[in-house]
Amino acid sequence: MLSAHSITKSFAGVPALKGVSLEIRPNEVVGLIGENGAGKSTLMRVFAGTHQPDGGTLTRDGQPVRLRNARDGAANGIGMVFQEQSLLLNLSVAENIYLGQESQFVRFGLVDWKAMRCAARRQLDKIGVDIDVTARTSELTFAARQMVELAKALTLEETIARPLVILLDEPTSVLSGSDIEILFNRVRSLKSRASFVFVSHRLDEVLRISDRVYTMKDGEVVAEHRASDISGPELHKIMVGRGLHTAYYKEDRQLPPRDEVLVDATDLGAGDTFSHVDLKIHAGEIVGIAGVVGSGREEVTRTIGGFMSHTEGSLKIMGEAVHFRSPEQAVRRSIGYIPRERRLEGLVMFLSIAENISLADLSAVTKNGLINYHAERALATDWISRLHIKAPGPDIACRKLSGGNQQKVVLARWMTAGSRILILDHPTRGLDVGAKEEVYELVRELSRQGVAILLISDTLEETIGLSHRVIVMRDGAVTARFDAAPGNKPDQVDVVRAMV
Amino acid sequence: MTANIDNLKAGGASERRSALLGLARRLTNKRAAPLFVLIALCVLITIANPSFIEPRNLVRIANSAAVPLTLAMGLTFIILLGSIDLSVEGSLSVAAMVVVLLAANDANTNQFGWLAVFAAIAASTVMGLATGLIQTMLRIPSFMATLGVWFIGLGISVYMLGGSAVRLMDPSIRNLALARFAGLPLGVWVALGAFAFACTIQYHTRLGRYIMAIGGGEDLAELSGVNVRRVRILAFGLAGFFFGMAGVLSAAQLGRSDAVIADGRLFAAVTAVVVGGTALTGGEGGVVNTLIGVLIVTILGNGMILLGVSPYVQQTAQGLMIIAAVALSLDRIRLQIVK
Amino acid sequence: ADKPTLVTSIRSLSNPYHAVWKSGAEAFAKSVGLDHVTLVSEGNSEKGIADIKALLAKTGGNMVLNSDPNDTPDARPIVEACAKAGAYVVTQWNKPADLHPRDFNPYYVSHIEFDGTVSGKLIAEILFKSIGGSGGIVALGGQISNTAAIERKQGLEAALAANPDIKLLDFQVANWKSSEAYDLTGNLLTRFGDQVKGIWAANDDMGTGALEALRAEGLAGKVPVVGVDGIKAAVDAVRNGEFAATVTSDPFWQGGMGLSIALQALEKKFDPTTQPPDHREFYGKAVLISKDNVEEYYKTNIESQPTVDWNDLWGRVTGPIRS
Amino acid sequence: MKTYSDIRSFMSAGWLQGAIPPILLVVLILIIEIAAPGFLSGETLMLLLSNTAVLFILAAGVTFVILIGGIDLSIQAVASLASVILAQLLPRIGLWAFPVAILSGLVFGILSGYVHVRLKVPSFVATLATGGVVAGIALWIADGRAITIEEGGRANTAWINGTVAGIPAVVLIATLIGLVAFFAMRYTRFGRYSLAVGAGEPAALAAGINVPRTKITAFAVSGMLAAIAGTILAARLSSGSPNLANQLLLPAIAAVIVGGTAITGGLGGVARTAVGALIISIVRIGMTFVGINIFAENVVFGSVLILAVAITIDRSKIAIIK
Ligand SMILES: Nc1ncnc2c1ncn2[C@@H]1O[C@H](COP(=O)(O)OP(=O)(O)OP(=O)(O)O)[C@@H](O)[C@H]1O
Ligand SMILES: Nc1ncnc2c1ncn2[C@@H]1O[C@H](COP(=O)(O)OP(=O)(O)OP(=O)(O)O)[C@@H](O)[C@H]1O
Ligand SMILES: O[C@@H]1[C@H](O)[C@H](O)CO[C@H]1O
Ligand SMILES: [Mg+2]
Ligand SMILES: [Mg+2]
Repeated sequence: MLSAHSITKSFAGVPALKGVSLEIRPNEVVGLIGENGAGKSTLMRVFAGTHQPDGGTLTRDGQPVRLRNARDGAANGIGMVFQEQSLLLNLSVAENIYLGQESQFVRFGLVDWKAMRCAARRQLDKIGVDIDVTARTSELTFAARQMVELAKALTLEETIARPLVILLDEPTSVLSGSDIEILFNRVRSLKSRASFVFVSHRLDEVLRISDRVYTMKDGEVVAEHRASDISGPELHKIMVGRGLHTAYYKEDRQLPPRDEVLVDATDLGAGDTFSHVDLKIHAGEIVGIAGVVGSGREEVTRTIGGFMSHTEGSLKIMGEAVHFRSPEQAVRRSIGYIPRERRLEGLVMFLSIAENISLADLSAVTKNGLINYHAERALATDWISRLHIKAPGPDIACRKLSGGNQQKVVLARWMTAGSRILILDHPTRGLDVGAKEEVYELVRELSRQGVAILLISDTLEETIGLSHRVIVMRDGAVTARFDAAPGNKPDQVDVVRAMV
Repeated sequence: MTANIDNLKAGGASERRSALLGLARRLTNKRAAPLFVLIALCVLITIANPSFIEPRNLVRIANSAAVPLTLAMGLTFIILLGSIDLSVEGSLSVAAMVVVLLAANDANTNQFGWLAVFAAIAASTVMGLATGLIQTMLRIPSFMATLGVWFIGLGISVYMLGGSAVRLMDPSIRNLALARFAGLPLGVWVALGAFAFACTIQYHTRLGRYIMAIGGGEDLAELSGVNVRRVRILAFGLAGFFFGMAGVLSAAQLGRSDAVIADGRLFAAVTAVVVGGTALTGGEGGVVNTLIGVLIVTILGNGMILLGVSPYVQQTAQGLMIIAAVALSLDRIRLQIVK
Repeated sequence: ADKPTLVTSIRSLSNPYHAVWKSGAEAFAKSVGLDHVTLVSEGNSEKGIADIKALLAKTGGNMVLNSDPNDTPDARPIVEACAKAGAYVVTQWNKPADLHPRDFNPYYVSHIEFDGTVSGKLIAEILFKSIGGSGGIVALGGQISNTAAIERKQGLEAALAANPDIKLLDFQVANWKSSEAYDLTGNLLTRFGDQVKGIWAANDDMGTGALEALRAEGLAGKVPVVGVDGIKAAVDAVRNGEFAATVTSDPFWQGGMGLSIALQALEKKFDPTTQPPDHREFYGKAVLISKDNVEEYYKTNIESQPTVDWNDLWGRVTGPIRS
Repeated sequence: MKTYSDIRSFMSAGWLQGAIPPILLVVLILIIEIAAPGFLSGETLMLLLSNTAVLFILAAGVTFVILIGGIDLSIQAVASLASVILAQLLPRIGLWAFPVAILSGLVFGILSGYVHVRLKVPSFVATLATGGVVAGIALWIADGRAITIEEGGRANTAWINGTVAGIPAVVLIATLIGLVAFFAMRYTRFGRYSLAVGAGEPAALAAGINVPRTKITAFAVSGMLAAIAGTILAARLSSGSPNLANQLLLPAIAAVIVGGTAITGGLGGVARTAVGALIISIVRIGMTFVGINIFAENVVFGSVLILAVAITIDRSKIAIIK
């Protein structure tokens, strides 16, 4: 129905797709997996028309097609939910859903906004979510935005009579379990009308929803399987090249923390976001905070990171009372922050790897107050090989790296700055299984070196697996504390009970 | 099985908080702030000099605001895109030049009447479209494309006018400034018409929405199938249309046109747009904001004369007031990054 | 030797005053059959000076320059550059008080000004008379730091001192621009209402802007206006009684005569060093245009190109410049 | 070894893109020489350099602000104020007038930065407004008129108008300022922070950069360089005036952008601005040299600006061209 034949695509001479052939058949869900940077998103963008291939052809229903832009894609019944969210935060939900397709609501040149809102509401009802269509998108949670994206892709259904192809690029990485179920149910019920391509780093999900699974590696399709013929661990091995570690979270390497207390919050509170939080983090200790959106855990981390100021209680960093007014003050106290929104707060995307690594502490590469470019590049080259960062060199702009590699650059920055306290806000979001494993290894290593780590993560498993202790928050207050020594990890069910 | 916990529960606490937040937001609604600044300004000036609220003065304010308002309508669309249009003065002077040279005037024998008005607006619309084409085809920043067009437009009017000031002698066009309807000069009605038209474009058409979308994130708008290039070209054309109207109004008011007829209009217009609360980064604000901004700036000028502020300190006073007005009225919660 | 180039340097071509200046220069150039180049500074002193230097380099100094420097300070570097290159120069309107033609013999031939105090006073008196010798007026000044603006304002003040029954309601600045004058006049009418009996403007651009604001209120012709420069719109307004008067330095004469003086010096037709001081720095004769002489002025200067005897170098000298 | 890797990075950093503005410069010079032979003489080139000095110094200052993603529209008022201060003080305190005048630029630069950063007023409007305030102050200090630097004062400004080893002093001053600015941009923390702030403010903030300080510093540099330009202008014209630097603002910004610095920030630098300033003055002087019809001058200038930017900007490093 839609197929790619020997598609090639390079960015500035670096190949991202090296002759990919792949086929999407009517009424099926195709899984697409591969490490970060394997070329999955690039391939999807070629299907959607937002990237033009350098070579090869696309065929739709056997006919070759040329898609010059997203509009051509849509006209061919191809819709996409992008990996990085593509909603406009300054527009309302309804306006976003029908952006680019308003013509159906136009009467005498004017847009009938009411009709559009009704239609948008219908779309959202179809996927079973209740979101105010007049709300500004910036006011929605990440997960809600993802559902809006899906609704938006599905509007093609109304205008295109042919069977559709809906491309879902990591739609689940920010969704909760229940939302994922809603999504999957919707995908299943739409299969009569559309085919889907589903990209995810969660192999179990891929196997659950897909009929067939393609595996990509370094810009090529290296395997194709019927989902019923293969297991998760087998897929993992094909993808990463080695077997799944039994001790995924490296619990065997979890050492007991040291005595020194690096972070000591007493009765901490900030406005109406959280209050009465007591939190001690020792050198070498990983403390995970569990909690739902709105529990106040984000704000706790952002307060310690210097993005917000506390209004109650006290905060001591390495024994000294502090009151941060900017992240700079936190950085000067040896605190490093790894944000969930890598593109926004993690890296200066247009600067090079070398420049990003040295950014938080230029003293490592300055001589007599002047930046030594040679030393800076050498430092970056060193990190690139130590952390296995996949990049042609230290001068490459970070925006050209895949998510996992970007994350490693952020980590390298804080290691260079000698941070003794690290705040990890969803550190593995969007990373492939292999990359995740490497990040876990790094986190363990940092912990062994005596770094105090505060962790918020996508999954409870990760939180429990990595942490020495787990704190649970709800409605801005701490509701439970669990010890999580190796071999004595708390049960997920108990943790969830304290969360809701 | 991986349990994903981010959003297991979003009810309870967050709902309670969002009600609270909503209340707080309403109390501190910064979006309405420019309106408050405007009202406060009017009250203060009235206290200092009650003739401010005399109907005659209000009519004069409306008259002074007519050209800046029309102009700023066009500029607003460009700023909503996240771009800037420096060609304001060039386009305006071309329109003013065309209208005087084609209508009855004292430099040649043309007498095309209202056709001259259409030609003037068409000329400046074409200049706008050309600007849009230059910007999108050559892929250069609007700042430079429009700076270039500014010089070109000015050069064309200087050439066509031969440096002189040509009088506009067509009585029906002059009536824009001289005749009144319901107490207001016709030019003011035209400006209000321009405002209504701008509102229609912004709030009721695809073009208006696409302009907002591009300002909010050009790459994302493109992913949604918005033809960014076309929208940009149309937006610059639309801006040119408004600049053209403003040029005609200017010529009608002053009864003549010279090449510097638009001198100083650009920065005044940008100031009005920003004071009204439209963000220079694009995607926030709109023509209603601009109406308020234009009124603030016009009334500030009017007020300084009414209060008898010495010309020696007017520039300083105006600078300080503008800083105060913007500082008071910008919606800083939305505008995280101010550039 | 090669023929010298005639060079005119003015602020811009976008105001009527300098446009007429340029036509005077061209009329003169045609009469002597030499090449003529016009330079405009667009209000940018650096550009004005740079352009002159570029032409000095291009002509190797074989040129004469008639310059209305953009601002007072520009005159010194212009004169210095000309003297260094051996070009003959006449400046008009703007020069620092301590810059003198005699210090750059023989190249800095003359400097011509028109006594702004006299013009400002003259039009003020006519304005006062036309409103019957008593009542309120408002005044619109030029760009604050400009010499002509300062002098004309002084003239106004002198006239006010001599006419205690006239009240200056307010003095505002419209930066020589008609659009600013238009808005200002509306605002002043609000503040003073019927008290405004007349409007004094430091130039005709502002005066005609004020006139249009009056017209919008139905007051054109009822509240008389005066200005300086004698631009066509102002002369028309004098003819139909909306302006009481305007006074002109005759830019046509300025544009041609400045070149003529410099060219005759270059051609050694006279020796600048032996000229009396009031040929080196002098006030020219301004022409008053009021309803008494406006029809004649219109015929000779507006309807047709004025005829000037370009060899009558010193015919309009009215005396040395006050310092 | 070190130089080898330097060269390699230079090559990989897209040196061709960096070479385009200088190539354009050379091409323009050749075009003018062909159209008006005699242009390419040592004398005219020296003239070109000295006439570019003030424009370049102003543009170099504003480059810092543009790199952090802002704009500074107050520079011509600040330069004029400095000229007035210099002219007023030279007779009283001699050479000390220079540091005082330059300090005024620093102060008003910091003020602009402060208004922009602390009051969160967009720099476009903040500097437009502070420019108005500064212009008012200049008018007040100058007592509403141009102030001539008399004979006595001129002794203290003569050095600016002189030459050293045949090279005009202004050219040397501009070169020195250019070098210092270049090194500050490339080799100091402040320079690096400026780039980071311009290229990604939230990320720069999260990396611990003091964003307000960096921004205010950029405005301070801009104000200070504007004041230096103002004092040079005053020395060249032997006078200070509240309008002295009028009409220099847009050419200065144009020089920055024509050089290839992104108006959106985060990309570019002072070396590019030097080339941009030379392009602007060459086009200007070239038009006079070639004898372009005075009525066509603006049209030609505007068109060349557009074409020059189209040629010089590095689109691969600009996310979205707005
Ligand atoms: N716009 C771009 N410019 C330059 N290089 C790019 C661009 N987009 C992608 N690449 C490169 O192409 C390769 C494939 O990237 P792609 O985003 O398709 O990977 P992916 O499989 O989707 O990875 P992930 O799992 O991290 O999402 C990577 O090496 C990436 O760095
Ligand atoms: N976080 C920052 N944000 C912005 N500018 C900074 C920052 N830190 C330093 N600078 C700039 O760099 C210059 C040197 O800073 P400082 O004297 O603090 O260096 P230092 O004490 O050697 O730094 P460090 O604390 O990194 O060892 C300062 O003058 C300042 O302009
Ligand atoms: O128009 C102005 C004034 O009227 C004055 O005559 C000097 O310069 C001219 O440009
Ligand atoms: Mg991807
Ligand atoms: Mg990914």
